[in-house]
Amino acid sequence: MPMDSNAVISEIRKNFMLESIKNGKRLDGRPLDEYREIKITENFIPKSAGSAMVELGNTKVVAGLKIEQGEPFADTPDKGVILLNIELLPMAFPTFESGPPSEQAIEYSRVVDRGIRESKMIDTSKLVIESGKNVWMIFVDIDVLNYDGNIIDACTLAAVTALKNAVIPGSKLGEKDFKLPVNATPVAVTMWKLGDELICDASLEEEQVSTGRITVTMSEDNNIHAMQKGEIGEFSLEEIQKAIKTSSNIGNKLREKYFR
Amino acid sequence: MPMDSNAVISEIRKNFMLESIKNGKRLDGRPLDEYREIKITENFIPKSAGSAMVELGNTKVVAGLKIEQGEPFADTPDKGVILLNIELLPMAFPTFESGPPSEQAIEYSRVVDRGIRESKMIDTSKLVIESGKNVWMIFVDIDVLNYDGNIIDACTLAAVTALKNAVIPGSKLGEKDFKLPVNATPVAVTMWKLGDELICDASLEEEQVSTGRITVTMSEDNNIHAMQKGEIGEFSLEEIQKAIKTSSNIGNKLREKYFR
Amino acid sequence: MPMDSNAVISEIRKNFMLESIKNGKRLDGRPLDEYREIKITENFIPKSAGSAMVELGNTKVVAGLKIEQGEPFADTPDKGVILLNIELLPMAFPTFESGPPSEQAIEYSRVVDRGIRESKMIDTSKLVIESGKNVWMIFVDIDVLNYDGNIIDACTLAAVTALKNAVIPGSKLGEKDFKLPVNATPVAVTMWKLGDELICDASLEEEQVSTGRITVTMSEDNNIHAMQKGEIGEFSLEEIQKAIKTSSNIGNKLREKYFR
Amino acid sequence: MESNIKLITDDGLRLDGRALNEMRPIKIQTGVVEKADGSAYIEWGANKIIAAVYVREAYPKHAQNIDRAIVKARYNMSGYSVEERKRPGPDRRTMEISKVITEALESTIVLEKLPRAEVDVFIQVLEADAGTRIASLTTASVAVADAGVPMRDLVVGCTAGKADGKMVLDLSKDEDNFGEADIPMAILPRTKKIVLLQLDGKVSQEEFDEATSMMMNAIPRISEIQRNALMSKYNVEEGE
Amino acid sequence: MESNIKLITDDGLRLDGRALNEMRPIKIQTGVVEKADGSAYIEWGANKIIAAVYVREAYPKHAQNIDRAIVKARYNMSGYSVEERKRPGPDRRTMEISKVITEALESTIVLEKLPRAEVDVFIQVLEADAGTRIASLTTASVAVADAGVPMRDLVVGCTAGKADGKMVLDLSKDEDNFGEADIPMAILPRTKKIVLLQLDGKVSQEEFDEATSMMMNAIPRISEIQRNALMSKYNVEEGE
Amino acid sequence: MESNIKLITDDGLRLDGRALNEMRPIKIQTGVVEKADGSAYIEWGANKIIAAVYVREAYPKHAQNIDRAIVKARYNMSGYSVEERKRPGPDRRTMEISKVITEALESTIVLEKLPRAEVDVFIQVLEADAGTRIASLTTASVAVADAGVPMRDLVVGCTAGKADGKMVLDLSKDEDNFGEADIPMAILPRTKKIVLLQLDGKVSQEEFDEATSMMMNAIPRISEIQRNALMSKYNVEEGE
Repeated sequence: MPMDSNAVISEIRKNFMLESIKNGKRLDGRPLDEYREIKITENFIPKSAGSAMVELGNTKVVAGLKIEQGEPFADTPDKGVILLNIELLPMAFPTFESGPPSEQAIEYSRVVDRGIRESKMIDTSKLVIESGKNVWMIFVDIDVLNYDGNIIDACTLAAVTALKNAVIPGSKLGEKDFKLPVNATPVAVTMWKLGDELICDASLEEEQVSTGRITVTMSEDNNIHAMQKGEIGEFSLEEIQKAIKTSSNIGNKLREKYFR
Repeated sequence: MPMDSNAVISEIRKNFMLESIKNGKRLDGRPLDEYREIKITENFIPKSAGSAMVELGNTKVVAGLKIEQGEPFADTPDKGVILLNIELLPMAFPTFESGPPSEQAIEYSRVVDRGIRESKMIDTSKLVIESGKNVWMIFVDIDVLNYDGNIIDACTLAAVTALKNAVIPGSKLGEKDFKLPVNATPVAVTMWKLGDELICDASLEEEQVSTGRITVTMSEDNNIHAMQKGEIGEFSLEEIQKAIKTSSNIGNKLREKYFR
Repeated sequence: MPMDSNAVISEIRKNFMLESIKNGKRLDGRPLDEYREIKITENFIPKSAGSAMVELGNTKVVAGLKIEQGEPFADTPDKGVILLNIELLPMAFPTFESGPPSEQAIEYSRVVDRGIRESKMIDTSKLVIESGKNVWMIFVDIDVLNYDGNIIDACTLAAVTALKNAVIPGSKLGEKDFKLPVNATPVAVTMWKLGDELICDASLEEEQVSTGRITVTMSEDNNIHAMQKGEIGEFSLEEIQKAIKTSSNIGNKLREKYFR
Repeated sequence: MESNIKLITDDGLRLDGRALNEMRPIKIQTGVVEKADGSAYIEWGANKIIAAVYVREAYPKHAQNIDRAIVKARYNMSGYSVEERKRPGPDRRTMEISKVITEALESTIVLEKLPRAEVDVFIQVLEADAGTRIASLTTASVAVADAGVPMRDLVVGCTAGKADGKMVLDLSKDEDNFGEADIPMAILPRTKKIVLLQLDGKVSQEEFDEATSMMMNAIPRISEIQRNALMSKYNVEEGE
Repeated sequence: MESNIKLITDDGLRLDGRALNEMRPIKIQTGVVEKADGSAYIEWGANKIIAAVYVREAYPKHAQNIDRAIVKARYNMSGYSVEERKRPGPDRRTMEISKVITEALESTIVLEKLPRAEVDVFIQVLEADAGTRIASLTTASVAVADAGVPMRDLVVGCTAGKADGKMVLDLSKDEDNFGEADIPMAILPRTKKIVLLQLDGKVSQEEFDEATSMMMNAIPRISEIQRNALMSKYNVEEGE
Repeated sequence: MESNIKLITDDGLRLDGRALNEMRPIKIQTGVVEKADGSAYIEWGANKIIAAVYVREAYPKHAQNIDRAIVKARYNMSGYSVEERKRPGPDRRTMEISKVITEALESTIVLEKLPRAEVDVFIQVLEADAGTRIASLTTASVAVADAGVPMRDLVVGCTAGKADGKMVLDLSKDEDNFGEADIPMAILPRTKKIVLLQLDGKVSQEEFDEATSMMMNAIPRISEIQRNALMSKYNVEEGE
């Protein structure tokens, strides 16, 4: 969660926010588990192998794929490689800096990556050109252009959309181009604790007031594939169980709406 | 242009300098388009494959070449490789720092490199040992030992001299050593705007007073092969056209004097 | 020698220390050339190819080996490779920082490495799998966990112990595992100048008061294989000659006690 | 730059059907990065570039100029923006571009109006298709204006070059790769002063004059698109 | 995570002979790094990890929080600690682990009691054998207490996971590599609040509940080992 | 260091024709870097090395020593200075050399005379041909003097070593590569105190004594060359 001393929320507004949430309603009028307007622009970058721009309210991210040939990892000679990287661009927020990825960017990348990897969305064994020597490498680069909260969910939506559209350039090998083989549709749902409540799709100012973040990524098999408690703060086991149920419900809704 | 608060030019001296230049004469007595004494020491580094020390007044640079075998770039399998790098050594000026090259050093490197590359001075297609696999790589390293202005012209002179003397170590392949094939002699001429005038071969204090820098690199074909407007400041189209003519004239003179 | 403004020794204690040493006795009661209690725990890291924890009083270091296959250096195609690296972990002392190795860590690494290399302790010509292509590479990583002086001697002891126990995993090539061939037992003895005296195995506070450090590494052939004068300070030739004699004596004793 | 590929067809048109002095379509939109003080997005042909501006007190204090603003533009490319995946972070080419863009902006911002300030201009190339540096500068200058930074004029960028021996306006990717020269230039339309100029390739003095006159002719149109982008924002705001 | 290897034998035991809900042996010792303000060493199965804590004024001054402490845990692996030699320095995995360990410790340290301070926690994994992050956190929390830093409770870490379709406690290296899920968790025993939780693999909601209940049962034993380590130090000190 | 190559000919001379205790020619010149406070250039055999010194207030302020100067020597090699092209920037070898040169200079500079100051010594090896570290130190110490920094004495460096079983003075490149030992040393001629000493290879105590006595004999000559370089500058200046 980015810190910006100029943008710190006043105590009055913070209390007002918590009071409102206690009564089941957020400052922008949303119920606790409702997402902001979601806008997905598929194939936003025509030259990439697959891409999407995702807007969650003012949060704006772009995912783009490049697919190249390369050597597999030594311990998985019969699997293609997926490399996912989130850049929190310095344009996205006043305190984000240029340079190598921050701990925050790395954590976000790894959580998004785990959801996609562990749900077995992509069958990487179908990305082998020559065992142990040459495989398709999928670079999933995700840029955060404007930061207004809930980056993990936005980036997962963008990456999953881009992967679903992706085309492997088989023609470079004298074969046919083919669609990336997709087996599952993971959806990450992140919740924040504000007072005693859990809310979904926090805006930046809600993130700044929250005391704990929990992400649960599930796929249509209704299994949990990734979880991550983030930020300072603590959860009871009951809260975690509630978060899992919420993730299951919302994941089903989003999958229905955006990935049919 | 290096900034040094201790060395900032007083307003009085600055006005005196501008007044003098308005009258066609510089503080050291030179006319506007005249270079300081140029001293070129060829083969300054006998162990290198080609080298030169160039002194432009107090500005002092050394260019040295190493020629090694290596892989060509994937998109030019039938061409050798020239890699040119300028180091603004921390010894050369009080505010220069150790570490990776500054933006200034990179800009200078790239301008010098473009003049040499685009004039087709070196026929890199003659540097191929085995197509796509093994070519001669020419490392042109240029060290700035003392910074007293006009680095681009000094470095171009040094690099061109070193390349003209260069010997390819064919004997390492059981063949004969041979001179690097040279087809052109690019000369960079950089001009600075002081008041409404353009001057050549600025000293450091002239650089510090100037409002704009323009480099024009031409070869004996009288074509322009590289241009670079640098630093804050603006030029009219007429000033640019004048700069091109000056570069053509001075380039011919320098070529006549140093590269016959 | 690490500097810590909070831990700087008071003038009174410093003078007391120097006075005591002048009289042949140190603040902890040791004679000038006596080591603190040495504790060597062999095979401290069972999963490594060889390891040792060495404690010199409160100074605590761990050396561990990894042995992998790799390419030899171009200029020594018929030799295996030994790479030795000391990490002054930030936990070991208040002013040690995370990040790339400091000048101090690099100097220590290189001095320990030279003693081992130049004594020809390891016959690297026996580590070749395929000439010019594949050799055994021995990574000797040494971590300093607590810094209480005399790191070079402690690290040399740890590295030498770990190498003496090391097993080359020949079984990975379908052959037998075999002990690393060892031909010598180098011992580094470092001395510090305090007043006009030389002392061995300085504690941290003795290091902080000293005016010069000299390391002499010898093996059972009674030849000198590495020397290093370190830190600001100066020695007379007589002091150096005395240091060599001390190193020879102590080296023999330590070799007798720990490496028979 | 090699000219093995035919870039001008027999009827005198370019491979993408444009006339020699025809620009690609340009679209600019402001206010696209909500957290920033100013921002603009440009589509110039297939180029897609976003620029965002933050105006703040320079930090640390000793880096401040007490009498004027510091400007820092950073040109950055997304991993997916070019043919081969671009590794994150600056390289020598992007550092040079950042420098010339910074200097062009510095030449038009009224630096004395913002003592002690730093104007940070972040440029992200999402999709690259020839001419990104001048498209970046064109949109960055709109973003700087959108942030309310005082400027003497908006900077307008443009390229010309040589393809199959002919001078052409606004190089395409193929013309950039296989043509004989590339001349990016940026000017302040009001005074026609040049604040960015680079050249690489091979052009005679006459060809250079032809190239600059082509660009000078194109500049008013680009300038108008910039102004409309800034205006439309104010119109909308007034309408609310 | 692939399940090609049989991880549970026919008599319902694991490859190392443990029952499904059986922990590996754990030993903790304090005061192992003399220069540090606090330290602790843990052997958890074959894991060997050392943690040392320095409490100091945060530096530089503008990085201080005037009303509370900053906590920075750094998880680092020795070159010889894993199968293939680990290059020195942080990588993406260790940076993520450092972050979640830092946040777990921040959740229990009474930050307001140490305004302007920085609590630096250095963790060195000397030998790694599955579960290093929770073993690190468990020993780091003892080291923080050893340094006299005020805490609401000691953090206790633990893992559970899925192997051959069964939920198992405290994953072994093989179960970590070839099992179907890995769930590291850390709690404050007094309130049973969760301060670290990660999961990767595939588990149903019921399996998740089984895993957390296994871990909740194991926590008091680990907590006792932590307390004994801290006590024994004081006993010795009293005896001196 | 391997001794497969014959380094001493049958008539007892070395491959380059020198006697066992013969130095290569040395030339030193001051005032070669105009912008620096002091500078010197040395040609020692085929070695070509330049050193420049800046004396300034240490920065940032908290890095200052209130009672004495900080000295920082940086030994750097040009890309073309050695057989295989040297990549720019420090490596482990150059960092160690920078450290021992810094410490040797610190041992002779009267640090207390320059409180709060930093003495930056930049050394650039333009051409390397064995013995660069002691040639660097020898010329750096002249550059420091040229900058007017108070010194107790000029440092003089020298090497000796073992080749074909014989002790030789001032190793050549071949003797350095294929000889049996290398002993760089630097002293303050006035007191004969040693401020730099390294050794690698294999030498007995007697051989070590022979090496150091060879070097001690050579030192006055080098010292004189240093002094002449500094003098000639003043002579010229006076003459102007």
